[in-house]
Amino acid sequence: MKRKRVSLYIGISIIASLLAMMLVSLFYTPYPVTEMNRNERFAPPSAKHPLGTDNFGRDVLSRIMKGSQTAFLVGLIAVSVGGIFGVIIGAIAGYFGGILDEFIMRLMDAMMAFPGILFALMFVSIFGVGIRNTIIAIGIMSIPSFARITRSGFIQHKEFEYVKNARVKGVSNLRIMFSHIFPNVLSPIIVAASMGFSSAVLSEAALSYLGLGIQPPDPSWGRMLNESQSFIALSPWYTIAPGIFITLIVLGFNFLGDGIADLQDRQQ
Amino acid sequence: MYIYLRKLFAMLATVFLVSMITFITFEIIPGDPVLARLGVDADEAQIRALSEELGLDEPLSKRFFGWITGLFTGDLGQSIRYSRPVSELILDRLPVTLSLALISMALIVIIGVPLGILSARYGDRLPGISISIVSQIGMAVPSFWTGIILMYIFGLTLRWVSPGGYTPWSVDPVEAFKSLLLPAVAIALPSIATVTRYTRNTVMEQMKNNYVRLAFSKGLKMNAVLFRHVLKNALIPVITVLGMITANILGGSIVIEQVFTLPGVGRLLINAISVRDLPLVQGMVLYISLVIVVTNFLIDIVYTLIDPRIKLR
Amino acid sequence: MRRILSLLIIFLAALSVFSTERIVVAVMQDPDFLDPHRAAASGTYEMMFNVFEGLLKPDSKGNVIPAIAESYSISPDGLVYTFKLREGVKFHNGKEVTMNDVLYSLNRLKGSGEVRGLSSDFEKFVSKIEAIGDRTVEITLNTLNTDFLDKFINAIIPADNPDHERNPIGTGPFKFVAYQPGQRVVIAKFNEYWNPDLPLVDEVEFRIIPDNQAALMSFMAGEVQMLPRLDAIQADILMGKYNLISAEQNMVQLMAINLAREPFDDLKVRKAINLAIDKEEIIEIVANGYGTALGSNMSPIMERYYQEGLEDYYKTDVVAAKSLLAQAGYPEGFKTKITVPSNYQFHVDTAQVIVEQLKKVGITAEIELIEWSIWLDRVYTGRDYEMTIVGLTGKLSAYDILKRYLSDYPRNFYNYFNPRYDELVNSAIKQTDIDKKAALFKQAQVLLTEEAVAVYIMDPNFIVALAPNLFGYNVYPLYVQDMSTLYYK
Amino acid sequence: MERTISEGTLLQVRDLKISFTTVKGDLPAVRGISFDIGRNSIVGLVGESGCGKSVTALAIMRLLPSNAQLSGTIDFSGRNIVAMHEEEIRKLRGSEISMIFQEPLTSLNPLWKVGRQIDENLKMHTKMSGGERFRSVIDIMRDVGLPDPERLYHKYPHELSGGMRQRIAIAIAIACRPSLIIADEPTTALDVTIQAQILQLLKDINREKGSSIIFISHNFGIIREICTSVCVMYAGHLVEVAPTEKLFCGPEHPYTIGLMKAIPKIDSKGRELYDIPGKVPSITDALPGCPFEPRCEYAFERCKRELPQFKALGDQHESRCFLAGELR
Repeated sequence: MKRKRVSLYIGISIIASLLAMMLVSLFYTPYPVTEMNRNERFAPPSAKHPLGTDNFGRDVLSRIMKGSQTAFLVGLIAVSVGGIFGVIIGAIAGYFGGILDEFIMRLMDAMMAFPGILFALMFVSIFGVGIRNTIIAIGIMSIPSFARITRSGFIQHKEFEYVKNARVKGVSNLRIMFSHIFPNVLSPIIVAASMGFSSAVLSEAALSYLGLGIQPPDPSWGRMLNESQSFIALSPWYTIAPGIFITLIVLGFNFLGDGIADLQDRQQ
Repeated sequence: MYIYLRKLFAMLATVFLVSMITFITFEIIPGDPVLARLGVDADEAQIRALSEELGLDEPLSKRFFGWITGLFTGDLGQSIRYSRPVSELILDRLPVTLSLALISMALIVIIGVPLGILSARYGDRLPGISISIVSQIGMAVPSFWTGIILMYIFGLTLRWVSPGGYTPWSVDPVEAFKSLLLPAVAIALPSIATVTRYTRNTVMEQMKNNYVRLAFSKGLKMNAVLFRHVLKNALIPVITVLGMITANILGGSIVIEQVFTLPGVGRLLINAISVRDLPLVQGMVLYISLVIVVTNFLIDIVYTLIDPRIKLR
Repeated sequence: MRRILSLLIIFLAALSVFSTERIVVAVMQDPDFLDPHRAAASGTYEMMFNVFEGLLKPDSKGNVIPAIAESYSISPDGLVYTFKLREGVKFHNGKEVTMNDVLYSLNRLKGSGEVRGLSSDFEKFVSKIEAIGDRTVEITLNTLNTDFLDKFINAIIPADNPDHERNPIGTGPFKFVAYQPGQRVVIAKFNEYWNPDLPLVDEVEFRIIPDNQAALMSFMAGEVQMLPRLDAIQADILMGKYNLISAEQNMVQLMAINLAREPFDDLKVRKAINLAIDKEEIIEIVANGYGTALGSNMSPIMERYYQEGLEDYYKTDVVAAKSLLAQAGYPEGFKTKITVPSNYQFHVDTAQVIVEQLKKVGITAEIELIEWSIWLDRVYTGRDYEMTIVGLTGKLSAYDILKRYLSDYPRNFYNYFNPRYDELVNSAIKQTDIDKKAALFKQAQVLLTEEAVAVYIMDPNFIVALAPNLFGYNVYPLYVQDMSTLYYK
Repeated sequence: MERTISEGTLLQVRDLKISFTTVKGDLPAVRGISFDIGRNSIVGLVGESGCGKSVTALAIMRLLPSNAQLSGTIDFSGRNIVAMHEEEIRKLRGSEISMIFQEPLTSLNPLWKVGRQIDENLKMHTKMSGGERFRSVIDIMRDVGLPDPERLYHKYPHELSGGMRQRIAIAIAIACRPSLIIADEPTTALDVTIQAQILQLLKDINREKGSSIIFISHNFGIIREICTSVCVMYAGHLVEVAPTEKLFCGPEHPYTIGLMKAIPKIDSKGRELYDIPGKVPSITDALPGCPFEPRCEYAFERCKRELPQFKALGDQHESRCFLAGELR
């Protein structure tokens, strides 16, 4: 029993601290995020610069703080877009089955097969460049994974007694799907959500390579990780910092998700 | 038998759908393949010669159906960027991506599932907690970061594997496996963690069922109950995740091929997109959609094999 | 008996592996064409320079020296070029180079009948190509073009080769062995090369590694023995342990300003921008000091045609810049956008430094990253941009470098139309006297600087890292890796 | 009250206490019960749900969850099950003692053929070869009244009716000829006609195979139908033990009397149904005296303070009440 709450507490503490850092960064960062300093390039972590400086002499800590805004933005919006549509589509496919399920699943296969980068390029060329559209594109790209997981959960659960009883009592399909089956399928969806979160943050990095993500000099953890790669031998801390924070935020949401799922299981 | 026919038709429909979307996308996104190939220093005469040769000014529908008809004869057309048959380019690099995908999938199943069962069995005790924490971290670490670190440790410092060197299977299988192992681990790590968590959740759920108590009442040991009875029941949701993970592996290999300079399809795809090489992208999207559609089809089959209650619809 | 024989073969093969001296070179991109007349990308010439030769070929000083041709002469009026073919020059397929091959190659460039040529310069300037006997060829131009001599480095290829793309044959020190797209181009020693004492190694593999971090790791692990175009920051890592050679690479990195767009049509605004930008800071931060500041669209490595002193024409001066902006009607500065191709991190970093520098004079510049193909489409062809950063690779002929600003040049994406400039450059190309020609090109450069057509930033130095036991590397003033003089010691 | 072990007794439970340690403290599910199971007898364990009858059954099989605490002795042909190592009791499960559960649908593994689930028992505890086991499974299936066993062997649980599934469960239980079968409400989930067939089947098994059966139920009608003697449980205590007919004709403990009155009779049409006042105490209530005291008509001062001991009323009829034998 104790362990279940532990992962919840770890999750909450990590996310809370990162959220606090992000909120602080909205109006204060130790140094201006884009301020360069010629003679302090690649400075190792020190009291002045707790996480050292990058190849422009910019303070890495300030950029990490500012970057957390993008991480939360990209992660949460992408996962909610992908999650909401994915779960609805998956639920419909799994619950009703038949031709509808077949059609939806084929559509999902097509979306999965279509290279994400190509989709993002197309989406952005139609709806205009900008971080907002890129995030929505990333969200849409994660719909198939949510849909597939929800569908498999619904297929399994719709055979159970409690669903048959609800049907016999004349409960509407919608209520059965979302107030009866959905809570039971929540824990795999939460796992998918935390997986979706981490791939969203990383796709922003890949897309920023194509000029679609956050535009420099504004920082994003994905882009910092990308750019710091070539300085790994010279200033390893510049690579480690974004890597750790990406891991932390995903870890935080994983534990949070795990905790919620277990809490939810225990109530049954 | 009718079911299989319908499934086959559905699969072809998906592949057709994806190919059409790809064609339309290339109409929408700006960028001219001729200039993309020749670059800023191109001489006007050379640009003209290449444009005429490629015949890019034909209408979209004509080119699309030309491509489809070519499909039936196995001719995927000529790559704009490399002036070579697309099929030759893909087949040349398929072994890398396929073996990478297979090795990482094997790692995921061989390590992920048992770990999941163990962490379900020792749920609240130390081994259970430590496995789930490690799997959490595994899932969170960005795969290309693990790639770089693995490359750094095993490539440069320990010299077990030569970074950037890839020997094809035909030349030296052992060497080929060695050069594919590290990237496969980098791709597999996050998915191992996912499978571990999934297996743990579903196994714990299944343990609550009455047939488990019946199994114990027959005098079976814990392991026998776990592996002979519970595992099979817990596999269904896990297999769904494996289906999804195939897509991640294909996606993941794009990044990892870059970090480990492996001549796989992933890197070729990124390159082809940036130089607007439609025939090559088309060929690769075809290959990727076939892999995904076939994997999902296999998963549906495996569902019916495992659970007699589920009929192939 | 058969078993012993096969063992013997394996043994011999193994032995040869030890004795063959191989060099693996890391390159960034695939060649665009192996067919020399169709290849345009500088990355291709860098490799295939070792496989093909023209009547002439460039030397490491930037001059052109006889190759397939033994000697050449230019008529007093500069219109007729006469070449005398060298005896016993062989193609890689063992056949001797004949007059028929020379004519085939030159006509392929000029175009004959309704088949268009593959070189617009040959099409535009060459009126007649005539063989005199089987050892001399005469090429007549229709108008005077004193830089045309450099055009004769174009490859001479066998007339009877059915597929120049899949099976390229030339006369260079190395012969083509294999090309695996996205992986490697392999060339091997050509034993019957007309210059017997070259090349010095048996085989060269150009391995395609786009990711510079992965390339560095392969180099440090000994997988790769030569790393051209090293990233300036990575140079520090290798310093001391490997021998590094750096030099100007005749590339002009510039920030183009769209002269057809408000407010950049106003000279004062362009001058203010030039005054705001501190090139030394960019060189130090972005190129880690490996860069030479420029004043105009010419790199100092082109000694004869380079106009000195222009790099200090706009000494960084924030106060002067602000007053100029005020005079131009922008006392508070203005907002603008710098469009940069996303796959050139070097230019992206430069843009980030420039954004900070422009802030000091009140200009808030926003960076807009776009994908390379979109950049080529929208900026380079469509000229839909405000400011953009790009690097133009160097050419042997000054005319080829400066012709980009001519009013009638199809890709003049600066939108710079100045009859005075056209007159200077077009008359220079007609000038047979080298000194006069140089003077005219120099005046053209001064004009570009005075009119602040763009911000000419630097010639980012070319750095090559060589394995400790690899020697004999020559730096060329253009995008070329001459592998024939390299040897292990 | 000490009981000597006569050779006729298969299982002797002495002062069995079961409690569960939870976050909210220790919950006493069974508060010290003692009873005997005679060889090839069918003993009923009856009481309202929550009285601890199923927990007792699981205790005998040592299948309680890890947070359960056991004390007292369960003597099974000379060996104390409570003190046995896991390995020891595991060998007994399925061979000497087996169990039938209530839910036929979910108690069989949905992904295994029913035949193979019976076969697993034989595989575990016998040295039979594959062929022998197959023939033996077919025989057992025929013994439990399943039609066309050869075909049925390869069917999956969801392809069988409730009744047939319970017959499979019974086949599994009797596969190794156990000396004791614990049936935890085996017929509750079945309709009446099938219920009668299953009860008849269990009686035949008891008679022909000689296995004793502990039959757990809350339905007195079934208990009367099948059991040779009955133990009535209330709130973790045993309150009355008696041969079946004696219990139904002359119940001695107030709780049993109340239960008997509550059973609707055919001729009681129109009359209001009797219901025992109050409600079953929760597992966390401390019960110093007689657990039934709060709901007992005859309760008096002493009942509150002191837990009455069993009083023998002759012919193996005992009741745990101060007024035992004087009530009617």
